[in-house]
Amino acid sequence: MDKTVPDLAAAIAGIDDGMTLMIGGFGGAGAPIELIHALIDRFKATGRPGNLTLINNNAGNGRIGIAAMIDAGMVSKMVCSFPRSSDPRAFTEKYLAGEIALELVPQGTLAERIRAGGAGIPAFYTPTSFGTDLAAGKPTAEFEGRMYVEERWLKADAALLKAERADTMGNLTYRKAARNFSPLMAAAARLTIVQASEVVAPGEIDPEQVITPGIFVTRVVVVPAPQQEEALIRVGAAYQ
Amino acid sequence: MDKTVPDLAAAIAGIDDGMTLMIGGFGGAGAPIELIHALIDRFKATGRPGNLTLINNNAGNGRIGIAAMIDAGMVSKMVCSFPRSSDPRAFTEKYLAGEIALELVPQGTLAERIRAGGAGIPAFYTPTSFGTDLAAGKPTAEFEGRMYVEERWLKADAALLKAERADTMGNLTYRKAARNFSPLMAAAARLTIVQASEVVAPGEIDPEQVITPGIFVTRVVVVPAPQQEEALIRVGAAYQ
Amino acid sequence: MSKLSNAQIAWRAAQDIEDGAYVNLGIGFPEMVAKFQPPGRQAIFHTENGILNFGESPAEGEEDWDLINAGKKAVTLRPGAAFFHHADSFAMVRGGHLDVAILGTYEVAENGDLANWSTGPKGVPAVGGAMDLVHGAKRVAVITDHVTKDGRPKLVKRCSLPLTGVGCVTRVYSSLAVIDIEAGRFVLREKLAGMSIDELQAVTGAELLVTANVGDLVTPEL
Amino acid sequence: MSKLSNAQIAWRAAQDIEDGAYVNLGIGFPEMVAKFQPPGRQAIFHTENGILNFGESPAEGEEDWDLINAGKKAVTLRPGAAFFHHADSFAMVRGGHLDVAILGTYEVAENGDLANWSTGPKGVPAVGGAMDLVHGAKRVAVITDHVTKDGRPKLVKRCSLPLTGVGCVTRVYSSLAVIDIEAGRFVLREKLAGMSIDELQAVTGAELLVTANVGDLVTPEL
Repeated sequence: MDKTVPDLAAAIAGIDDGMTLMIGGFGGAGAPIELIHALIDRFKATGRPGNLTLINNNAGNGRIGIAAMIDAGMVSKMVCSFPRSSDPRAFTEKYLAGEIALELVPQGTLAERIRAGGAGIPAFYTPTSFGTDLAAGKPTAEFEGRMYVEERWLKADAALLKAERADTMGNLTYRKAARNFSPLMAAAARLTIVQASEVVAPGEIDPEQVITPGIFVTRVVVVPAPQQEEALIRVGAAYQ
Repeated sequence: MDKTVPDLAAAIAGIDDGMTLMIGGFGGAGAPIELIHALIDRFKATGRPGNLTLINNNAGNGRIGIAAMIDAGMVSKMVCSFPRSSDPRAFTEKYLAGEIALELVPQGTLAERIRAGGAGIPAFYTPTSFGTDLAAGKPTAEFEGRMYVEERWLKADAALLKAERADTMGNLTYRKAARNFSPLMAAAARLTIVQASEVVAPGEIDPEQVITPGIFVTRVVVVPAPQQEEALIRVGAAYQ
Repeated sequence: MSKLSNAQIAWRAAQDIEDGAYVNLGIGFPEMVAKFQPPGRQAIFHTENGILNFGESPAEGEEDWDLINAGKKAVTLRPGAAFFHHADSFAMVRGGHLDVAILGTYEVAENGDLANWSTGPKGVPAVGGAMDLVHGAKRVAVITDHVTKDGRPKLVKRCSLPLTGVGCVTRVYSSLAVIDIEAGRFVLREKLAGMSIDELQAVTGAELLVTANVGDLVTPEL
Repeated sequence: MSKLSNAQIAWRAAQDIEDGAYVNLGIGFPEMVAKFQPPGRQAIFHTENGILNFGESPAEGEEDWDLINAGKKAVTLRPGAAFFHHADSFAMVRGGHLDVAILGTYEVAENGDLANWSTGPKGVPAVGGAMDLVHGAKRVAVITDHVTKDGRPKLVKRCSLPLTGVGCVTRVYSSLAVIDIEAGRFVLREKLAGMSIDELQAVTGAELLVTANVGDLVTPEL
């Protein structure tokens, strides 16, 4: 079994119009910049994939990564908790012009809905958002004297993730707080695509230190010195 | 901050009659034998704690650990998925005599209910057990054309757990498959009591390799060469 | 009437497991399937208590009792193994991440219902991970003798014993035949060459749908 | 009218954080609370994006952008830190494992309702972890100016802005007073010494319950 693919283009094969994509990362930590930019390259060359729904904590920053996807016109909807950043103009402009939809989800509910998608839990109850506008229209129920909101699982056609180390069977580790949503998204997507800084042989990651077991991973591509979104934004980078 | 306590008696302080206890381990892997036996010692000396509800995957094996608690008459109810073992007589005799109650829970539902207890999720839906006797009386609901059973969280007054390594702030690692239910139980109990083979200073466990963060742990006691339940059973050990 | 040995049933089931498949084998008889992986294929075995990619039992005396499978047998690790906690383990099961689960059974019905955890109200009930495993795996297969020890059909119209799961089984590997469950019917795929369809039907508790493509169920001597 | 500076409000809030408490500080102004831990006490700080026990910001140029807090600021680790994924992080929040959450606010009502995420339908809405943080922490406190920039009360009878959470706040540290929320009432605990209760009531949007034990709100110059 070898889940590695030779290049970024092979990694993103099969991502097509109208799909829902989960994209790892919280701010710049864990953002799979190279995978995202490969998808933009394909869109610019072929006009696909467009009309995408993206699931991420944020809605892009500056003119790279998710923001560059939005600028390119690939994204029709964002599902996120915080569509703001130091430079949110890509999303903000399209949102205020009515050209992109937004499903705003509290951050913990977003994480739990993704976790539920991967774990085969179609719905769960959370105290979060009870009595607020974000619970409007959702079923509620009382348990042990307290009110809760019913939330549904989130799944995706594909997930784009950034890992630190992968083995060829898809077992993953992450770097520091770049972990964030990625282990959850790996389980919640039909096609889980990972860029890793290093790919090693099976057995070279201690089985007790695997964060994402390979069962959740479809493809691995090595990107030896990945770009860091926050560092790119601080130098004013744009991907066009 | 130092969560270590000097000895087993101090570790189990506050566990009292009628409490619900989660006990880590799957079979012998992860069973906190020394903590359990300290509790039996206290019961024999003082008559407390009795009338306990225990949550564990199994219901004791041989004449040590949970089986010895049952033999001693400390346990009024077991919540478990598989009350059988190579030598299940402690539970079997009391159960068939009507002296101990049983709540039988499918193993994955047991794990998820404990996880929900720690995560503040009062209820969730699972396909497991739908249409079976174990779903009798439980609410059901349809999501996306499939039927699911509503299950409630499980919480406990205390958890008794076995870790491999702890730091004084309560960050934990486990040994191999001795991990099983313990990270879930650590979060679902009000009082989380851990025996660890080794206790180290904060910083000596790599932050990326912590399995149970210290926020979930109340007390740590070092038990340098812990007994392994399965090994004890194979030599016919009894704790009386 | 000749029939397959347990090892031959396990062998036949093993032939359908693809290279690289993630597989959970139930406790007991189903564990035998692991021995018969075809050359050049390697499945990755999952056990409920938190291991992916475990291997064979260690030699006696070499056991590490913190390294066990769901049946509490000592196992070993293969390169590329991973440990995880019980909630993550059953996320793999319930979340549809396993390719195949192979279980034993008391009864299996033509509507896919499975009864394999309880023989009734006597004694101490125990379910373990069976009710979870029947949900989520892309293929849920059972391996079983075609009939009980006293000759009654185990493949039935409706289960009489307490259910493990509703409409969950997709394929049955029995001592006499390979049968798919499709649209609430037993569809015969393979049968022992020495047995007529009428003979097979006579020991089966529900009607067999026979298509043009019934193959011979052939296994090595084991 | 004299009032506390933001640093003084943060200082006052910090005095109530016990040694060893697990604490989440909201993005922005609440982050300042960390600077004022009393000598001999050390709280453990949680950030939504998956770190326990992070420390101060690194020197400029020393940032590691994979080591950030929920506000996307670079942080450092203290000994005994741990990383975890987002679902585990919010299990800590929602599951009641944090001792204290300290948040900023637009409005806080006498019934404990909090409004701190949206000033209305204009612009791009963003909620982040605020709605989760108000549930679960054993104490949910807000730090805030007592009135808005144009002098209207921020402590009100009922919130007029979209709610973050219902009945969730237990204590308010304002620029003028420390006020508990108990049984749907603002209970005055401390006020600036130079201010009368009538003066304080005049800038508060709901009735203050005054018990015998109102203390002086005293802070160092900061």
